[in-house]
Formats: sequence, C-alpha cells, structure tokens
Amino acid sequence: MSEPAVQEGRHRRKVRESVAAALEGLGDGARVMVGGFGLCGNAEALIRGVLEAGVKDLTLISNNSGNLEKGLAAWLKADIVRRVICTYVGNNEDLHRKMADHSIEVEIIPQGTFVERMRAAGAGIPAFYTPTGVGTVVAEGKEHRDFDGVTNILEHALSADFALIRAHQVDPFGNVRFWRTARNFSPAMATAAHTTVVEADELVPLGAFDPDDVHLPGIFVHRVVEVREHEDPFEYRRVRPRPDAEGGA
Amino acid sequence: MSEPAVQEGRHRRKVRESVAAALEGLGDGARVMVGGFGLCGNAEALIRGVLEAGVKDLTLISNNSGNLEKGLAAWLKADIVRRVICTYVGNNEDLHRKMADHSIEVEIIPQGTFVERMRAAGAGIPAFYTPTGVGTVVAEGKEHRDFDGVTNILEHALSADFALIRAHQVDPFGNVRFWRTARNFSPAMATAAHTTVVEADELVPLGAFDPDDVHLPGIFVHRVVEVREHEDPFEYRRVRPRPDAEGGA
Amino acid sequence: MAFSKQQIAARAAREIAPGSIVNLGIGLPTLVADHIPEGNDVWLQSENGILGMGPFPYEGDEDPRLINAGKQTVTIVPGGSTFDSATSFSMIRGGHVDLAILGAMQVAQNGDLANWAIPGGKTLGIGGAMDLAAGARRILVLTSHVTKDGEAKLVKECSFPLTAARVVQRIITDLAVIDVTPEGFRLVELAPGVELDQVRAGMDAELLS
Amino acid sequence: MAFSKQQIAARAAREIAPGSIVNLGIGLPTLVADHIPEGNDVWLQSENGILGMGPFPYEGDEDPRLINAGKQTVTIVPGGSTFDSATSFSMIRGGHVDLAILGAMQVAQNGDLANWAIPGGKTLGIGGAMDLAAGARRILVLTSHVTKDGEAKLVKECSFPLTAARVVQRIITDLAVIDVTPEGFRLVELAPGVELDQVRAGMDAELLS
Repeated sequence: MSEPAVQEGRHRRKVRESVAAALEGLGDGARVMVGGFGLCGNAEALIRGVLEAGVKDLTLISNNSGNLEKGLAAWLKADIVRRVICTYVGNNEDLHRKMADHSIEVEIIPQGTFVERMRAAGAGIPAFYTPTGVGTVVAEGKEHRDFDGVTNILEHALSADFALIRAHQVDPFGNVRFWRTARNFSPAMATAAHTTVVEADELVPLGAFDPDDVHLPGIFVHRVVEVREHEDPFEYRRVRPRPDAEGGA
Repeated sequence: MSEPAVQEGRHRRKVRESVAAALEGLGDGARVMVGGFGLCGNAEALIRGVLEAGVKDLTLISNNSGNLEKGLAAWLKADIVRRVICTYVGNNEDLHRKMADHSIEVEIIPQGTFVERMRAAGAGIPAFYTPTGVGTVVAEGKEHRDFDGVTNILEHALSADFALIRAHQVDPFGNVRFWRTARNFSPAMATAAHTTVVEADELVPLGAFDPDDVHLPGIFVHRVVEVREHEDPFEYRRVRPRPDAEGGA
Repeated sequence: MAFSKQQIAARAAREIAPGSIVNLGIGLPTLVADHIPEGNDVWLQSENGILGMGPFPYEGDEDPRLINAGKQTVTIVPGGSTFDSATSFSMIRGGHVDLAILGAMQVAQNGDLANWAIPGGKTLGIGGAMDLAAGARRILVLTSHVTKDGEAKLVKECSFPLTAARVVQRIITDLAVIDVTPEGFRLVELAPGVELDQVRAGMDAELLS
Repeated sequence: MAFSKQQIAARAAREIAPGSIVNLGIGLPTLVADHIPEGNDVWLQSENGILGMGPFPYEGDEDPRLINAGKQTVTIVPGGSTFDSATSFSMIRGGHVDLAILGAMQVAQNGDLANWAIPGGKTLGIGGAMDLAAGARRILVLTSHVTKDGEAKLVKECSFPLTAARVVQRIITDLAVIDVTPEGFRLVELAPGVELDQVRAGMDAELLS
C-alpha cells in the first residue's frame, strides 16, 4: 500500500519576514513581471530586493521600466536586464541608450495586447485573436485571420517565473486589495506568473475583507511581505489652486 | 459649415420607472442573456417583464433555464424560447421534454467556455483557443490546433442583443455591486450585450460607492430599474443544526 | 466490507495536500469537505464564484444568494472571497486549482473520464465538468466500483461521451484505490476486507497489482 | 488668426455627445476636459484604470497612486470607478468607448493614423494608442496643421509607422476641421480668418470642399 500524495501545497505559510525571503528562488535569467503604471503601484522594496540579490540576465515584463531614475530604472542602471517586454519607454534615457547600442533587447507591444496576453496565460488560453496592431509593425510575421469581415492577428499567452506586486492590503492567504490606480497590471500578472510575490502596505488578519471586496483572490498569490514605508513618488505632480479657503477635491 | 456629431450617447438618463420601460426594444427573435447560476442572481422582475411583453422566438443565453417551475422556467412554459445556449439542464423537465420532441434547439457547452466566449465578445476578441472540450462532442467540427504540445480548439465570441442582470445595488450611471454568489455570469454578460438592463434591489446615489469597490462599471450598463422585492427562492436549502443555543455561521 | 460513502470521502481527504486549492464535484465528492482536517490551509473553490467555501449554514443563517455549484446554501470561511464566473474559470482553466475531486460514470484505463451524459439517457448538462477535468492540476475520481446494475465503471475504453481525455490520475471506489498509469490501471490499495479478485471482477479492464 | 490650442480643445468638446464615454489622449487632447459642459453625462475613461476621471486635484489633495494615463495626478468624480488594466482594455478594445480624441504625427487621406514613432527618431512607445485607435467607436484627431518645421501632417499616405489603419474619422487642426471620407479629406469648416488656400498649402493631399 503506497501512501497518498501529501506533499505540501503552495498555499501554506505565505507570510515572509523579509524581502530577501520573499524573493527566494528568483535567479539569473528569470522572467519577471513587475506591476505598476509608470511609478504608480511599484513594489518598491521587491524591486530593490532583486537588485540586492545580485541576479542578472533578467527578462523584465512591465508596462514601463522606471523613470526619473526611480523604480525599475535601477535595474537598467545596474545592467541586470537582458530583455524588456513593455508598452512604453517614454523619457527613460537609460533604456533609450541601451536600445540604441543594442545592449538590451526591447519588445514594445500595445498595452491592451500586453495585459490580455498575461490574462490569457493566467486563464489557460494559449492564444487569441485581436484587431489591435493590424496594419502596423506589431502585426509583422503574425498570423492574420478575418472574423466577420474584420482582420485580426493571433497573439500568444505571456507568462513569467515571478510577478512582483504592490498591494494596499493583504491577508495571510494572499487576498489583496489595491489602492486606486495602483492596481493596473498587477492582477493579470499575478495570474500569469509561477510565483507571485506581494509587497503590501499592510498585512491584515484573515477575515478582514468582505468576501465581495477582494480585488485579487489568494489563489493567485504565493508569498506575502509587509512593507509599511513607501516613497510613492509623484511622476507628474499636477494640482490646481483651491478656489478659496475651503473646498476639496 | 456642418454641425458636429451631437446625437445623444447611451450613457444618459439610464434610470427607468418601470420594468416595461427598461425592456423597451426587446422584440421577437432577440438574443437575450440572463444572469444567474440556477435561480441565484436571477433578474426576477425583468424575466417576468419579458413574458408580459408577449415577445417570442427568443434565443436564451443562460447557464440554466429555470428550475422548480421558477425563474426562466416560465419562458419555457410559455413557449417564447426557440433556442437555448446553456451549460446545464439539470432537472428542468420542461426543457428535457422540449429537447426530446425537438420543439426547442439546445446547445450545451462547457461553463468555462460559455463565460469566456461572452467575456471575449465584451473585450473585442473574436475567437480564442482552449483545451476544454478536446476529445469530446464539444470539439466536433471545430478547428484543432496544438500550442506547446497541448491540443486546443477554437471557440468564438458570444454576444447578445440584451443582457438582463440582477444587481444588489446600482447607481444612476449603472455602476453595480452584486451580493455574494449572485454575481456569477452577470458581469461578462453585461459586457457582451448591446443593451444591458440592470434590476437592482436598491438604487443608490452617484458617489455612494467607493471607486475601488464597483463590481461592474457603468460603461457596461445601459438601463437601470429599481425592484425592491425579490423572492430569491432557495433551490436546495441546506443547513446544519446549531451546536447549542448560541454560535453563528 | 468495502468502503462506505463516508469512508471513500475520508480516504479521499487523505489525498489533499495541506496548503492546496480543491474543487469538489457534485454528489459523493461533496462529502469530502467534512473530512478535511482543520488548520490545514485547504481552500475549497466552488466554480459558481467562491474561494474559501465553508460548511452548510446554521439554521436561520442560510442565504439564497450564497450557494455552491450544487445550488445548495453554503457559507464562506474567513479569508474567503466571491467573484464572477470569468474569474472563477480563470482559476480552473488556468491551472490554479491543485486538485479536482469528481464523480464518474466511466473511467478508461488511459485516464479518459466520462461523467456528464449517458447515450440515450437524460442529459443533465456539462456544467463545469469539462473545464475542471481539463484544467485542474490533478484529477481524483470517487465512484462506486460498479453501477447499480452491476456494470463495470472502470473500463478499457469509455462507451459514454467523454468529459475529457487522459486526465484521471487516481480513482477511489468502494472496493479499492486505483491509479491510472502509462501501463493502465494499477492497484494502490484494497478497501478493508476486500479481495483483489473481487476488484478485478467488477472491472472491464486489466488491473496491475 | 487660426485656432489656439484652447480653441482646438473647445471645438473638439463640441464633438462629444452628451451621455458618452470618452478617452482623451496625452497632450493636446487632455485640454479638452476643461471644455466639456457640466451635467452632460460625459464620462472620461483613462486606460490606466479610471472611468469618471475628474480634474487635477486641489493642492494638498494629490495622491501619487491616483494618476491618469499621462501619469499626472488626477481625481475621480462621484460615480467614478477604478479597475485593473484587463478590464480597462476590455472597455477600449470591446468597443465600449464612444470616442477617442488622439494626437497625431500624420493622418492619411484613407484614415490611417501615425502617432507613436518617427523613423530614426526616439521611440517613446506604443502605450494604449493602438488599442484606442483600433477599439474606440469614433476617432477624432487633434493636431497642429503642420509640424514645427512646416511639414504637412495630413498626407496621401503615412511615411511614419502606423498606429492603426483606416480609423480616423475627423481631424481638428489649428486651421480647419476636416473629415476623412471615402473620397479623401473633405473640409468641414475653416478656423476663423483662415483661407482655404492656406489649409491646402499645409497638406500633402487633396482637400475636397
């Protein structure tokens, strides 16, 4: 009589005491998704932690790659990224220079296709058709196919070894709530990565969330670390003067 | 000088005073999605309203088609449905009889494919690949294609003229919050239908919801009607005895 | 002697790794919930939109808008969440559910599963069965060893319409625990007091032991 | 005279139907927000995850985790919502956004749009431009009539990499409002004090009037 399969699953004891422990196993050549729209919603401590771990040859999958020398800009400065899959370079001078001298390989794709490819990976869909990019460089070399008279291209699922996610609150099972537009790509990335690591402003007890208000269920999260202090830099701080002494946004 | 396009958009004055007004334009032969997992999350008043409107030859797109003579069972009894796209028939005797005597055309598809096809329609994806159904009757006649050594079939987007959705709360723009498992297929249906009609237990003012906690943004909703009383029948009421005088679930 | 239904369920519970996500099919698999040890970080997923499904509610607490995939009233444990069906089937189809415990009408020696329709019989529907069978990381089947009429359910080749091809990894019946291997069915253990011949007699396929 | 930037924005605001969902691109289109009449049920969608985007915050209320697609701090109006990027691009790619108002480097007479890269120049990236151009129900372009160097932006055929093919329906420049029709560019109106010849001189394509 053989014993039943009782090896431990991945949904036990997710809370890690340090960033380094949360990043265990993220090694050279890893494919890493990093949440955030620009600097908004970056997992700041995890981004620093990867740098401190001394890994290299990473494939970075992120909408942007840092700006104003903040966020993922440090990864580019430290030359630990071999390839970038992103949608927007913007004024990231490090990336522009590395693209120009071919020291880094950059694949720029439409933002909707970017997130849909990750969502597909997480949802068990190996490929899907989309009209976005038809007639552009994005469509070059891709299968074209008409549906109902509209030309589409075939796009494939995009997965990763790790996803580094910034949460507003997390519970010990890994249920996440985000804050405002800091949510962006993180939920899709969490579903598409083999190991999803969450850096949260606050670790709350199990049961703290109303079941209807969990933004990302813990099934998509594997490690959790609480980091109370964040810089949350303003990328473009825009305000307007108050009409008078009182009033509010 | 011609005038710019100023015809009114579909996101104005969504609140309707009656179920009949909310269902305006739903005519013979319409393709109608109805939310709910069994009787849980049915738009009860809208379902009755369609019956009272006297329309016929409907294509019903719903996970189930009523049970215990409740919910959509009334549509079958009244013979207003020509075709059903569903995932589960269960003990719905009306539907079994009509399937047997071919008085109704029934397409039964896997539940994940069902919701993904609606989600695809709402997200501008005309078709996608999935391994679900490969090697079964579901795959017959469909394109097969291997990705990474796994065989998949091609499935197409599923859209509708109307979606009839039950909400817990709705605001005048059509932002929706659901209650527990009454959410089920409704968000995907709302995105996939030309006209989405929401029946809500409560109409709340604009701004009542925290922006982070809207389950279905109003962009996917076109008409709203408040219906305070619902039967919410138990399909299979299961309870356990309390261990003693106090205690709770 | 053989396993009772509750004993099958208890034996199945031993297949559940601590810290895993499990989906329990309708019928016999539902009974497994009562046998999962507390504090084991096992989370039950219900395809109609719950992760962290709890037991049936105490009398008076039942909510018709909080049900499981069998449409029975249930509860949610602390840390549980609700979501829409697209998210739920992303979990299932995306390989995030570690184990699905399903019922069966027939299982073939190559792992083919038939559990949704009998030719000529009343079709109840597919529901989430095909998605679970194709999407969950591991498929465990719980079933009576033979049908009420004494027909074998473990067979060389399914004669009933398939739910998914080559997916079943282990089967627990009232007579035995049996694995699907590249060589075919292989005995893992016998139910107490059951003889190997009895197990083989109720099968329409070879059983390696 | 010609239109000032603010006048282009004001003219563009007249294109917005009451009760519609609008996405404003980065740059000149952003200015349109200030010209939308109140109480018009116009909802601004921002592809980074806002429906119901409001004006810049009052000083001291700015939140680095509440930004628009240009990464500027913004606010949310009552009835607004936030969501993840998959949902946001479902709105855009699923045809739920009624109007996208975009900038352009070049527009061709068949409606081709180029607004993301200059050959040999610094590539800023695609961002949401291709999704918006392909997915929104109506595409309105706001642009200077010619480049800083006096080059035409309204052309027979785009020489710059395309964002999307045959999508632009109307263009508002500092000199004129111009439609893309099956026959090519057609004048809709001239900016105050601008002559038709001046509009034509700044184009590298026919202009029907």
